Amino acid sequence: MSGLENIGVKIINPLTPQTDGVSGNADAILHELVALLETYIDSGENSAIDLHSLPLTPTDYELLRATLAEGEVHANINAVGNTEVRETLYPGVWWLTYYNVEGDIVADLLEVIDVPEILKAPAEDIRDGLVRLRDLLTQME
Amino acid sequence: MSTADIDSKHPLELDQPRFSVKNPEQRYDKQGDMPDAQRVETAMRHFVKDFGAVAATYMESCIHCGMCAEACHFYVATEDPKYTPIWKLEPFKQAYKREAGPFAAIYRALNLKKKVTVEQLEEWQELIYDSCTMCGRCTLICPMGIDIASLVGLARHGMNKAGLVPHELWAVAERAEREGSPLGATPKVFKDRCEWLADDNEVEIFVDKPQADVIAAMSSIEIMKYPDSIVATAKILNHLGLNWTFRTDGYEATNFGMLSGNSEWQKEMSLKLINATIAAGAKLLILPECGHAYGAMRWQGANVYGKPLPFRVLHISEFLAENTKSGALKTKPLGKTLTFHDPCQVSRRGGAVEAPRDVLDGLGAELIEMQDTKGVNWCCGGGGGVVTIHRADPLRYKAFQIKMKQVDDTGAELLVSSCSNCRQTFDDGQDHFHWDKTMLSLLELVADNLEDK
Amino acid sequence: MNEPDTLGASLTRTGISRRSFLKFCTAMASLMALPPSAAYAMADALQRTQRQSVIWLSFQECTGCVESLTRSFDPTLEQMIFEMISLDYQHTLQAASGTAAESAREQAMKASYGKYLLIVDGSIPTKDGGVYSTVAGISNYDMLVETAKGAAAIVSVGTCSSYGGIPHANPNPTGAVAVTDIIKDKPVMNVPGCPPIPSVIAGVLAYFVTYGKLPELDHLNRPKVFFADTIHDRCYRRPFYDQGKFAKTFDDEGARNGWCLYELGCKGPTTYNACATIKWNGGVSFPIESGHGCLGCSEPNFWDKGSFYQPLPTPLADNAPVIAAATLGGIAVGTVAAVVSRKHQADIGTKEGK
Amino acid sequence: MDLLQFARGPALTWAFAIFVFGMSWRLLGILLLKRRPDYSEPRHATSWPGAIKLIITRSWPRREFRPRTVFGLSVGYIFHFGLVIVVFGFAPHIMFFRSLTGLDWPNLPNAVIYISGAITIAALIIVLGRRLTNPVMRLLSNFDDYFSWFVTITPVVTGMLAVAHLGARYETLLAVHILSIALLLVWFPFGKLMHSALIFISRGTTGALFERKGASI
Repeated sequence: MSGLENIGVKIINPLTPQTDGVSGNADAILHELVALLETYIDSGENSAIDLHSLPLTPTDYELLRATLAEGEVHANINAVGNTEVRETLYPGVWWLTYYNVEGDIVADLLEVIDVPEILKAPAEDIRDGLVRLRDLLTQME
Repeated sequence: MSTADIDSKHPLELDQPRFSVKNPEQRYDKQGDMPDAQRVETAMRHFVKDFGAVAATYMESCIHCGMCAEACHFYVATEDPKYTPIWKLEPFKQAYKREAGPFAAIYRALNLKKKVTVEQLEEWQELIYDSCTMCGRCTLICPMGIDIASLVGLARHGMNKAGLVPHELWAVAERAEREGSPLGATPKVFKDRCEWLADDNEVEIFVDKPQADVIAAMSSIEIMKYPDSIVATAKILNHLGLNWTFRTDGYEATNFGMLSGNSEWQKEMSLKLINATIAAGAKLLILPECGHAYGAMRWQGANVYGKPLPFRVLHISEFLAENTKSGALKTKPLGKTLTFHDPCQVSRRGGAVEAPRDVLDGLGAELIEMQDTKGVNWCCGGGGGVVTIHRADPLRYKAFQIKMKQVDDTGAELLVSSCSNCRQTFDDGQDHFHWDKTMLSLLELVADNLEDK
Repeated sequence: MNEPDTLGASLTRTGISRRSFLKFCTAMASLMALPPSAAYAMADALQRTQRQSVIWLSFQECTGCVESLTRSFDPTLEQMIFEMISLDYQHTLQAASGTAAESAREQAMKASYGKYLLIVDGSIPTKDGGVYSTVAGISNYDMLVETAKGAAAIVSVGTCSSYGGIPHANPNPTGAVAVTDIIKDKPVMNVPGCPPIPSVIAGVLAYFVTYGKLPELDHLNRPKVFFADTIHDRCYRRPFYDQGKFAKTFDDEGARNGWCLYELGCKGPTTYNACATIKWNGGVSFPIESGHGCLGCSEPNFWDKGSFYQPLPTPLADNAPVIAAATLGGIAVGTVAAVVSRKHQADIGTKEGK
Repeated sequence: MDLLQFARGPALTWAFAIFVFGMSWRLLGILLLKRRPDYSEPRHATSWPGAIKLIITRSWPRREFRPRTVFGLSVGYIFHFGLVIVVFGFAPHIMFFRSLTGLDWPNLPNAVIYISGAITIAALIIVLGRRLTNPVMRLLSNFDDYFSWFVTITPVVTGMLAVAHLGARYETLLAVHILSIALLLVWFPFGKLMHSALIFISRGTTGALFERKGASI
């Protein structure tokens, strides 16, 4: 035992939660999602909520996770670290978690959209890919 | 103002319930014909002159909390803020800060405290004299422990030098200085009185024995208005079998020099009594039933004399208490309820609080204490020379009502005190309000109830 | 390097996918508290724009700021900023040296005059004609004035270029000053810190590249988005401060319990920076989390504000000699005042005697 | 030099200097004035017990005076106690004293400090209201009374603001708080705040003089 665990330097508690650990922000986010879904259906307008912009306690997160749960789609994008794209139980509501190479979260978003932009192959990349595939075939020939 | 002027303008009022002299209606009084500027200058110089570390401490300490007002009978009776005890010293506080305080130089340089004006002093004459009996009740409430009464005494020194004393007080003091007694009790008058009193009452009254163990003094109020006190004193001293005497070269215990604020006259008056006592080779000087006389001789006498006095000084109540406790004084049981009015200068400020109570205990009287009693008893309103000042009468009567209520509340049959100045204030108040209570003298009460030998 | 070069083309060339780029934009938008939709707009706009020409001048400095930005774990999102810019001159990073290096700077200035972004780290010595720091025989002062002329905006990276920093510390032998002390006619953004947090440097650069202007600044020209709150406001130990629970030494019970370090001289309450939220080393921790108080390194004159271990509300000077001297003085004056008063009283008495 | 550096540095140094200078000046200027010997025969040979007695007992009014003074006294006591709690119980203040004197003592929980601070401010406002409305106090009051009130409440208010981070940046609030202390220290020896020292001298003097005479204390 190094004894390091006795040094209490990692007490992270940015919020002073209520006794049940809920700040009330999770609830607010769920209501916000309802409003955003309504807008999407009415006008087709996309939107997103940046979870880092709100103070959330671990309990808040658990509550969000439990309420939104897992939908049908779960994708991982491997580009400068992982990006996790999960559909929630409510179609059109996506939970996107961006990690850096070390595995720390750099952005955490809830998006209201049919397909998250980052899942789509960008047109330029498609063109580039085509070029590369052609080149490869040319070389093979 | 010549002597003749004083006597014609302010004739003695010997047939009033209290002694005084007539005074013309006036806002304030001035003596002499000093220019105003010089008056102020003189007042301040003499106020500052007597300033010591003690008075300076007091002047520096006031926090303007206003609590002293709640202890003052003049404020409580009128609720007029100008009667707040410390306010009565305002111009003197101003003068002190400007002339003698540690920051005096700064105050003067920046003119932060203005020079006191003669108008201010004129206005304050009423506050310093008419509305302060120097009873010291405020001293007991002051959270800073400031002895406001002693400061008023100092302020009176300055006022006196500037000739800004109420006429009656000044005239009385002047008469005392000139005649040896403020109320016309000249040595001749005194001696004559003693002689006819001795005859009338068949009691031996010693006057001018060259040698005696005990010297008794009287107050002029007693000599002129309550001569029974002279008889009572003689009876008791004779009852105790003491070698005692009155002395015509020193019999007057009142000190109007002190009351009016004239230190020279105060000294002269005190020295008469001191020298007479020493001349008789006496070991004890008994002071009469007079409040300020006690303070003047018991606590200031030695300081006026410049060294410790070669004899003891006792107030008559202390003397009676000593002899009651020793068993020398034998009295018949009184069997009545009574209440006792503490004379401020003897009790609260003089320290003779228990002595009269011991005497009353010896008399077998049932003492019913007033609501606020002993050291915090309310002043009769006439001390400090106030009872002599005519224009102060309405104010004094208001304050006296506090006293009447206090006495009435006890339900006691008799009212006793041991100060002839209180007594004449009570008599005057009784007369004014047609009150049913008559103030009795402790001394006379004892003398009347001596056990026959 | 001088050809017009869109960022999109540059990304393709270096093999960075557009998804990676979108991810970078999302992370930067989140970091700078921009609305999430801004990430797409940012990505879209950046694709098409030319790479921003940047000239980076290092003056009287320790290279800590550059280290902070470049020596993160590789490859990081922060480093992607280098893909977004055309770093035309940076004497630590560039391959060229000597005359070639200086001509690169001059060429970049000429090519993008009025458009390039000037980044400065290090303070500028002004004493003795600026001889204390020169590059290629040109004093820092002259180089700054010259290069600033054609800059669209200037970013002072680090406390030295923002406020003068450690070279500026008393007695400041080189007469070191901040960029803003010299350049008055250009928009200057200060990104202070010794060094600044790498994400903060990257974030503000991304913002400039995207929007072509500096983000909103506070009274000390700092980007509000990172410097609006104190370390103390965001500190995870703040609840202990509010409860009055303080560590008294670095090894007492309070320190072990992770209590507030205020009494140990933490400057968190007066230091405006994002350390407590963004943290360091890829979000691992920040000084207070490691058990040491904040030094206030991103504040002006932090070096001269008393010991790092002196609590904030205590007097800075040693007042004991002053207090002793003043007491003696007061005793003397008070005695004189009393003597004067006594004499005054005695004089009145004598006068009276006459 | 920023405002906080000025406050913690030269402002405090000067304030301390003026404070001790003024205190010793004023106290000696009073205490070294002449004292007359008292030749009268004392009723009690030792008078110092009277000084002690009055210093202690005058902290509470006699029964006879209570009905008429209870309100003013209560408010006075409340803000004096509040000030003591806030000044000597708050951890950063203890640090301040420790840096000056080396003395250390345990601090009170911050919640207690905040409540005391709020009560103190409320009591001080009542005190001012009383001074303005009570005819006696109004008559007696001068610049000293109002200014002393101001320099007393200001540090409490600025301190509360600094703790709550309200109204300005913390370093500004802290600087203003320290500057308000400096102002208090500078004014202290020259105004009525000196009563904190004079109260013992004044009470003790009267106590000793009266004990000698056996007069009521």
